[in-house]
Order: sequence, then C-alpha cells, then structure tokens
Amino acid sequence: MKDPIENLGELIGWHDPDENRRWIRENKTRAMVDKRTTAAEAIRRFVPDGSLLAMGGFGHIRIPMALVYEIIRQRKRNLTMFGKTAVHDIDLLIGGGCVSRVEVAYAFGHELRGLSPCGRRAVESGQVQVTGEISNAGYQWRFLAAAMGVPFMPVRTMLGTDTLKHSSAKVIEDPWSGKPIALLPACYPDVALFHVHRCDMYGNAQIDGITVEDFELARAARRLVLTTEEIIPHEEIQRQPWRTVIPFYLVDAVIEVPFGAHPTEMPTVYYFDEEHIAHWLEASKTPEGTQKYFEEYVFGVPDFDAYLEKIGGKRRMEELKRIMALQPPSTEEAAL
Amino acid sequence: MKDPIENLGELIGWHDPDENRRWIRENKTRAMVDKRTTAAEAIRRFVPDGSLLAMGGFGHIRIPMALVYEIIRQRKRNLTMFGKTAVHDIDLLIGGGCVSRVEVAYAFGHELRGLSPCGRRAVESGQVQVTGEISNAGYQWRFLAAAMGVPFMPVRTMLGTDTLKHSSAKVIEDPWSGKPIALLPACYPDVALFHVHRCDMYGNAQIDGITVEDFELARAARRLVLTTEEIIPHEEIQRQPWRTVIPFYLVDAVIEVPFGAHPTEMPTVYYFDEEHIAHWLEASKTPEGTQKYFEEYVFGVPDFDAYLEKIGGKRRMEELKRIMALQPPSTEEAAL
Amino acid sequence: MTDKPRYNLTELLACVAAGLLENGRSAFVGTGFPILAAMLAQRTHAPGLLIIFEAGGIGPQVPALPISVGDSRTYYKASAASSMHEVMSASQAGYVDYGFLGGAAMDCYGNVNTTVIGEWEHPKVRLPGSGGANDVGSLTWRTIYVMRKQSPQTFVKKLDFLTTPGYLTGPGAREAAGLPAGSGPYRVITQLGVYGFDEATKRLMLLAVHPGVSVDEVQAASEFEILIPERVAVSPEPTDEQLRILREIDPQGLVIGK
Amino acid sequence: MTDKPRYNLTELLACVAAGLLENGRSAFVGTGFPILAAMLAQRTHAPGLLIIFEAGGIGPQVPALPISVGDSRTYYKASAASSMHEVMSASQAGYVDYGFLGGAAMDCYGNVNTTVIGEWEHPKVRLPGSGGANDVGSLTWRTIYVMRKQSPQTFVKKLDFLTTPGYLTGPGAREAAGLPAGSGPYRVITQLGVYGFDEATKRLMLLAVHPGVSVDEVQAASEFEILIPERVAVSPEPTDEQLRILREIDPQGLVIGK
Repeated sequence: MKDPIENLGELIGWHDPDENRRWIRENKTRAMVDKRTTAAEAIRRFVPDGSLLAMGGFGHIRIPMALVYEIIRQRKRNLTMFGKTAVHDIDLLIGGGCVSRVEVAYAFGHELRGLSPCGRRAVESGQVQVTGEISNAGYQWRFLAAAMGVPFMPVRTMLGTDTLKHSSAKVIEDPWSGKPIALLPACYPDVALFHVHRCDMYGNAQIDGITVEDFELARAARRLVLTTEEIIPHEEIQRQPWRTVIPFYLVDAVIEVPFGAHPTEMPTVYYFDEEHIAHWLEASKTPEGTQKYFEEYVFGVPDFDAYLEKIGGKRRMEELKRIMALQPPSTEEAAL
Repeated sequence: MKDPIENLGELIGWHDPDENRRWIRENKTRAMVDKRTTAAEAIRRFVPDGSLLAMGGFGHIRIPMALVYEIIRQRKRNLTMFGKTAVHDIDLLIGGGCVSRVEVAYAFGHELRGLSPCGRRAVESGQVQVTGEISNAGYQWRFLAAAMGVPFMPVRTMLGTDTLKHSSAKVIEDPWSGKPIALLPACYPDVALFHVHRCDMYGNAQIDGITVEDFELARAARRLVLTTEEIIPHEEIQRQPWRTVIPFYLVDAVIEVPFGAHPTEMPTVYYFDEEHIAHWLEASKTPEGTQKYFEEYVFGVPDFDAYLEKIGGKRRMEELKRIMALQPPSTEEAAL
Repeated sequence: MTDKPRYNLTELLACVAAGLLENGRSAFVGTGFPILAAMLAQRTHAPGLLIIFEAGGIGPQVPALPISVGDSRTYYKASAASSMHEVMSASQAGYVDYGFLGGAAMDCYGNVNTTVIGEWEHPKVRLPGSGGANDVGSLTWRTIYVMRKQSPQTFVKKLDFLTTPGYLTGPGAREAAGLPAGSGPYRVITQLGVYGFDEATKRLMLLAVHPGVSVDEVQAASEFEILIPERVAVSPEPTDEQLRILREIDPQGLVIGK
Repeated sequence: MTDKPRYNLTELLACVAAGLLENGRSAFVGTGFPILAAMLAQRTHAPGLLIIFEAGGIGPQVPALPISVGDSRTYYKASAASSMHEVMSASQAGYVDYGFLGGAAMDCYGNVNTTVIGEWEHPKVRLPGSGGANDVGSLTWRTIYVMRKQSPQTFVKKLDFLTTPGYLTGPGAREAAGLPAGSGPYRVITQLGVYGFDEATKRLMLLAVHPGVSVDEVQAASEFEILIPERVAVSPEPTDEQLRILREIDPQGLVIGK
C-alpha cells in the first residue's frame, strides 16, 4: 500500500498549508483593535454568498442564533455548511434558502427531538446537495489539522465503512506499525460563527462548560465572528489569562448579544426553549409553515432584540434561566 | 518519494497504538478511587530502574522537585529521560547517577543562567548517552500523537536539518500537496511526574498559568504521578469542571506537597529561588561539590519537609511568594 | 379491565443494558435510553462506572435526564467539562470501554446504517448520518446496540449504506481495515432479545430472549440468518428495586414513558 | 579619566533589533535580549506588536524582565496563558511574523548550530540542542538572529551540526525540504553590523555596519565570504529617548549591564 487509497467525497475547505499561511499573513491583523460591530454588519462583511460556513457550539448548544437569523434576513445564498452535528442552525438556514451544499457528520435531525422536516425535504428533493460524509470526531480532527497548519491528521476512525468511502480521507500504511491509517485533510472554513459567554472588545473570549470542537474550529476558520452574552473589560481577561479559549488575533468581529443563543442552550446561563424549538419543528413541516415562521421571527422583526420580545421577552428568558439552574418556576409564573 | 525517508535517531517511547490501547485497558482503572500516597511510595512503585521518564512543567517552571529528590534518594538507575527543555530536574538526576540516556530537545543548559556543568560533564565523558535530537514543538507533538492514540503526528518543523537526521522522524510526501512532510512517532513515557496547583484525591487537577506541554504529556504517559500544592475537595472540582486540565482516570498517585516545586517557580504562587539554583550551579562544577550538595539536601534529610527547613523554611518561601507577587521584601526581612 | 403490567419494554431493556456494564469501567453514553441504563448501573452493581459524553462531559452527577449530548446536564458536577478532542482522543487511546449506539438497520456482522435509505446519491430517506456513531463504533472497546424495532427491514442482508463499522465482512476484517484491534460490537439488544457475536464467524448470535419471546419469533424478525446456539437464556425480569430506581432517575417518564 | 560612553553595545543592538519589528505584527521572543528589544519596539514605533513566548504566554504586559520563557512574567496581564501546542500551532499556521534566535555558529545561508561542537557521537562541547529554536526557525515568517560574538569561529564555512534551518543549501532548498514557503532568516545582528540575505543566492549579505566599524573588520570576522553590496549603511545611534526607555524596562541592568 505505497499509494494512498483515495475516497469519493468532494474535498471541501482544504487549502495547501503554504497558501493558507500566506492568507493568514496578509489578512489577519495581530494588533489589538476594537472589533465591536453589529450582527448586520458582521454578516454583510464576513459571510458573502457562496461561503463555506461552520458554527461553534454543538447541536442545540451555544449556537449563534442571532447570526443565523441575520443570515436569513440578509437572504444569503449558496452557502456550503459543515454539518458538524448541525441541527437547529442548518435546519433554519436550509429553510431560509441560504444553504445549498452540506458535508455531513450529523444533519437533518434534531437528536432526541426527531428528524428535521425542512432539512430532509431539501436533501431528498435535491435542493440541497450532500458533498460527502464524515464523523463528528472526523470534523474535530480536520479542524485540528487546520489549526496546526498541517495538511492532514491521522485517525483510526471511519476505516472500513461507506462513511469513509464517501469522505475526502485517504488511507495510507502507517510507516511504523505497517497498519492502514486514515488521513483526514485539514478543513479551513471561510468563516465560523460563535456565541461565547464573555469576551473583551478585542475578541479574547472565555467559554464556560464544554468547548466541544470550538477550540480547534476557532483556529481553523479564516474568519471568526463572535457574538457574546457580555463584553467585559480587557482587565478581566488579564486577571486569569488561562481562561482565554480564543485569543483576540483569531477574531474578526465582536457583537454583544445577550441571550444570543436562544432558542438553544447557553450552558450555565439559560436552557433550551423547548416550546420554541417545537414550534419550529411543527411549522417547518410544510414550506408554507416555514415561510410563515420566517415572516414572523426573522423578516417581521428588525433585529434580535425585537425577536426576543416576540418570543416572550425578559420573562421568558428568566424562566429559561431558572430551568438551567434546576429551580422551579417563579410563583408569579406558576400563578399565570 | 513513495517510501518514507527514515532518520538515524533511536526510536524511544513508541508503542504500536493497539499494544498501548491494550495496556491502557488492562492497567488504568476508570474508577474514582483515593490515590493519595507518599512521594517515597509513588517513586518506589511507579519509577522502576530503567524507566522512560518525562517531567511536567518546563525548564525551571512547575517542576516536581520533591519527586526528583526522592528519585535521587532512592538511587534509581538507568533512567532514560525525555529532554523536553529539561533543565534543573535532569541536571540533578544526572548528578545523582540516575539518568543514563536522554533524548534532547533542550538539556545540559539552564537557559539564561548558563550551561550545566554537571550535565555537560556527563555527556561529554560518555557517562550519559544522547539517543537522538528533537525540538520542543517536536516533543509536544510526539506527546499529542500518543494522547490521541495515533502512531504519528505530521509536522512542518525540523525538516532539512541535522536535528531531523538525528531524530526518529520519517519524511513522506503529503498526498494532497505533494510536498514533503515530517511524521513524528508518538511518544509514550513510562511515567510522567507533575506538580500542579490543586487536585482532588482522585487526581482531577487544575493548573493556573500556561500548561506548556502538560495537557498532552499527561495523556501520553502510561503512569502519571501528581504532587500538588493542595488537595482540594472533589466538590471544588465539580463547581467548575471546565478548569480540570487532567481528569482523574489518567492519574496513578496523588501527593500533597506544599512548595513542592522549590527551587523552581510555581506560577502565581512562588518565584524561582535564584540563590538556591545558583548554589547548585556552583556546587555542581565538580563531582565532589555535587556529592556534597546531595549529602546536604537529599541524603541528609529524610523528606521534602526537612529539605524545606534546610533551605530557609517558611520565611524563605514567604519571600519567594512576595517576589512572585511583585512586592518588596517584608520590613522584617529588609531589616535582616 | 386489565392490570397495568409491572414493567414496560423500555424498563426491561434498560435493566438488560445496565447489566452489561462493569464496575470500574467507562462508557460513552448518549441521551435518552443509554444514559438511563448507565445511571441504573451506577446505582446498582456499578457505582464506579465512568460516564462520558462525546461532546466533552466526563463523570457527571446527572441531575435530570439531558436532552442533548452537549446539554450542560452532561457535565453537571462532573470531574471534567472538556471537549470532543479530549474524549474522542481518550477513546482512540483505549480509555473508553463501552459505547451505546442505535441504528436504522444492521447486518449480520453488526454493521449499521444511519445515513440513507435508498441510494446515497438519490436518497429515499435521508437520515442524519454518522454523527459520533462511527467514532464510537470504531474506537471504543465494546459497542452495545439498542434497536427497539427488530424486523426483516432493520435486520437486513445488505445495508444501503455502512455508516458505522461492526465486524465489516467477518473475522479479521476490522483489523485489516486499520480499526483498533480487539474492538467491535459486543451486544445487540432488541425488543425480542439479546445478541452477541460468534467468536469464529463474527456473525450475530442469539444469547437470550426476553420473557415470553420465542426463538422462532427472533428468526422471523430478521432478513439474515441469526445463529442460534444450543442454549438460549431468558432475560431476567426487572426487580422491584431496579424499577424503583429507574422511576427515580426518570420521574417524568421522558424515556421510560408515562 | 574618560567619559562614560552614552550607550553600550547591548543598547545599540536592542535599538537596531527593535527597529526591525513592525507594528501590528507578532513576534516569538525569548528571555534576555529579545524581550528587551520587543518591549522597546512596543514603547516606540510598534505599540501594536504582539509578543508571544514559546511556552504559551500571549500578549503579556511584562512587569519585569522574565528569566525563563515559561516564567509567569511571560503571561502577566496577558491576553492568554495558553500552551506550547497553542503557540507552536499558531506559528505553523502562519500567525507568527518574527522570531528571535541566537546561536553558537552560523554558516553563509543562515543555518545555525546550537547542538554540539565536534562530532555528534563524541562531542567536544555538548550544547543544549534545539529547544524551540528549530521550531521558531522553521515556522515563523522571519527569523532575526542576534550573535554578539561574530568571528571566524562563529561565522563558519561548515557547521558541526545544523540544528536550525536557515536557507539550507541555497535558493529553494527550504521549500524542497518541506519547510513553509516564503519563511526563513531575515536579519542577523552582530557586534559589528546588520546582515540580510541576498535574494538571488540566499547568502549572507552586509546591510549596515555599526558606528565606527569598517567593512574590512566585518569580513575579517568571518570564515566564509560575506556579500558586500555597493552601498552599506551605518546603524543609527540610539536616541536619548530610546536609551531612557531601555533603562526603564531594565532598571537593574540585568540585560543591558550596569
């Protein structure tokens, strides 16, 4: 097995490491500059039509929903999405007509909540094309390779399966053990969108709870847009610099959006809004319902604040905070 | 370039990933059990003669000195050491006759403080053998491969140099770019010794400040012994589980040793003891001086507490804490 | 008017699954049924079972059943809230003993499809894909499958798509493909019984039927031939103690039903 | 009785080195001279220079000169206190613009030895080895060398050991070896002058002599031939402002001397 065995999946997101180094050198500033902006401006600037897009968080956890809604509002088109357990985000973006291609580790489903009517309709009708298959750890390690600036990462997963066959991996012989090993190509999304617990105006960011794939993805993406529950003074970052998960030079834009992950979970802060997720799953059963949902929650509101008012405002968010904290509903709410 | 180009360094610390998986399965418990013990017992059990040994920390930072002294006290022999910027630790261990082989990223020097008289004498006389060369990042990534359970890590460093030629790396053609790339073999030390800021009795450990290579090394080593400034209740770990750098199942022994890094630095807690380091550098200029140093500070004291008394006890440690905190000496000391 | 039965199918399967987990070992669990089974094991014979979630939660004291594998309840009072890199690497390195998976269809070697029904290029039904399943099935020592709808449509001769590796084409095939030696599917639990894999052929083999199920029913609910050994056990019924604990873990009946 | 000179060699070299660093760029610095030069650059023309230490400190407000590259002062009030994996990966990915290195000996292509004097198998003098030097010299865009003892023993025709890559054997050799394209040694600062590398041959070329140094002295202090262009500049003397800042950064004279 001297020649690598190639597989059939389309290679997306890979760059020659030298080419990407040059891009990083020319396009990413190392200066600490104020990167605060608005969701509308960040999406306009960093998510052109046709982008290769990845989201921070995982499934229904810590998803940058304010940015997802803004992409739909700006009617972005022909995005390719990395389906790294992409659930609510990709479902809405497909429903909004923004996504035309997806590489799939996990998509078109809502975990325990069932399959995605909207995403499935799109992929089964051919409206959305699947470029290839991969696994969750496979993505994780494609991002790791990119974060490290190497062309590939050796892994022992996916071997022997159709998942591998429909991936962009190659298989070589490990020159030490003589055993076959899969090489996954580095993956550099054009842009990644994150929602974090707190960061300073330069982008130095802290995340509470699991980081899932975010450490590596933040370093793999060419552009990185952060929404944050809170912008904190740089001095807070300096006090415990070992809490910084994302250093500022990776970050292109910072937007303060309290409750910016709604209806997904913000770990330790607020829980899933199951009612709203269920509402989407019901509405998205038909194209008409999908359209109506967007009219109400995206096109019908100027921004995320107005959306929050619509879904129940401060009272609803306080309720989701209490569920997160494993507390009973307030007496006031219980009385309603 | 279909066949990998092999280099001349001796391959040490590598295992076939399947063989190491089997070892992990059979030898590492996943149960949360009380792992508290003494330095003497941990070294007796986990550092047999001939072990492949690596230290946590870096240079003169966060070095598990209580364990280093204990290795010398127990007159361990024929250890092979991973010289991952090994400075004070390896110098003493060579002086103590414990180390006979070393793979070198950085050794035989004390950074700004100059070269190591003791280490250089040993290597130039042939008493200590260099098995091969590597770089700091090279070690980092050898440990990363082991931590990930893969046989090698691709890297773009060391290429074209004698450092590579005297390493255990191989060079292949990247199957995507067609460019040469170095593969570093995974490195699994038999045992790694760490000093951490705090951990619980099961081994769940937190580190303040930079982790240097410790995240990966902790996961690469087959056995992991922790000394800690403080043993904390498990509840403290549970309160912020994202602060856990080392989860318990990696850990084989836990020993509470306040000031256990002296005379090296414990970040945020106490600074280098420059006087003591200078004393060693002076003493170790001759074999006689080296022996005298060990008689006084290792063989002449029963344990680390007695050593601490000898180097100035609580007053000296308070002074080193003040230097760390960038405070002037206390008026009491200033008056001395 | 009939009496309410003492236990339902989910409760039975949870007790069977829990019984497979050893004390002092570790398990990758997902949301729903697997976490229920793992928590039952912890509260009975395996208090030292280490629960790990693929998104990074390690050793939580789960306060309420989590909805997603990244849910903050998966690292509530945990030993570590880490990352996918951390736990997948630990699994690849050999630290994870058991993994729980489900699937839309399985073949006689324990290979599983969760990607498409029909052709990959033109799917009749598009399923979510591997997610972490391929990783769990590739990297943990022993994979336990739970498939509640065993039938000739789910136990199939040929998979439309091989998402997650079982024993691939038989003995030695996993190792030949480069998968970790000595790993693979361990048990399959369905609504009818419990299966293992024959050492010599790596084919699915019946180990036990659930109370009231016949061997004929088992074979009838499969397109491929299931190996039937001489002696087939019967799954033990849940004890009252087990049922009490299950209802403590899931008081709202989210998984076990109401 | 002579007047004390206005500045010493270290101060001159620090000013020369600082002048090479651009605002809005990043630099791997070590302890001692490099951090002094980088801090001077930050306090003069390059306030937006990002300082990174190879052990993990990113963007510190260094309160006092650190003694070791892992010293807690290397991440005092930093943007991040990370790991070697983090910063070395960032460098490999192209985020680190400058790196400072020293060396025991250099050849005409900027290759450097810090491993052994004599044969590797039987060293006359064993030096510490690469440490992070090979990584910095391989992965950063532009490496700056500071060698205070230029002589025919340190500027040599043939290295005893090639620890850290310069341009290897000449044009295209780095890329042919697999090193990152477009990277390599940028400047060499010695007690005599400042050197760059000729674009066509990748050989060491004199750019400037320090005040009072002649071109002949430069060539005499090298075993290999140094390329001498038509026009050779003279390094500017430190300004009073630069000297004031240097003494603020190093009030005890740890690096600049007393």
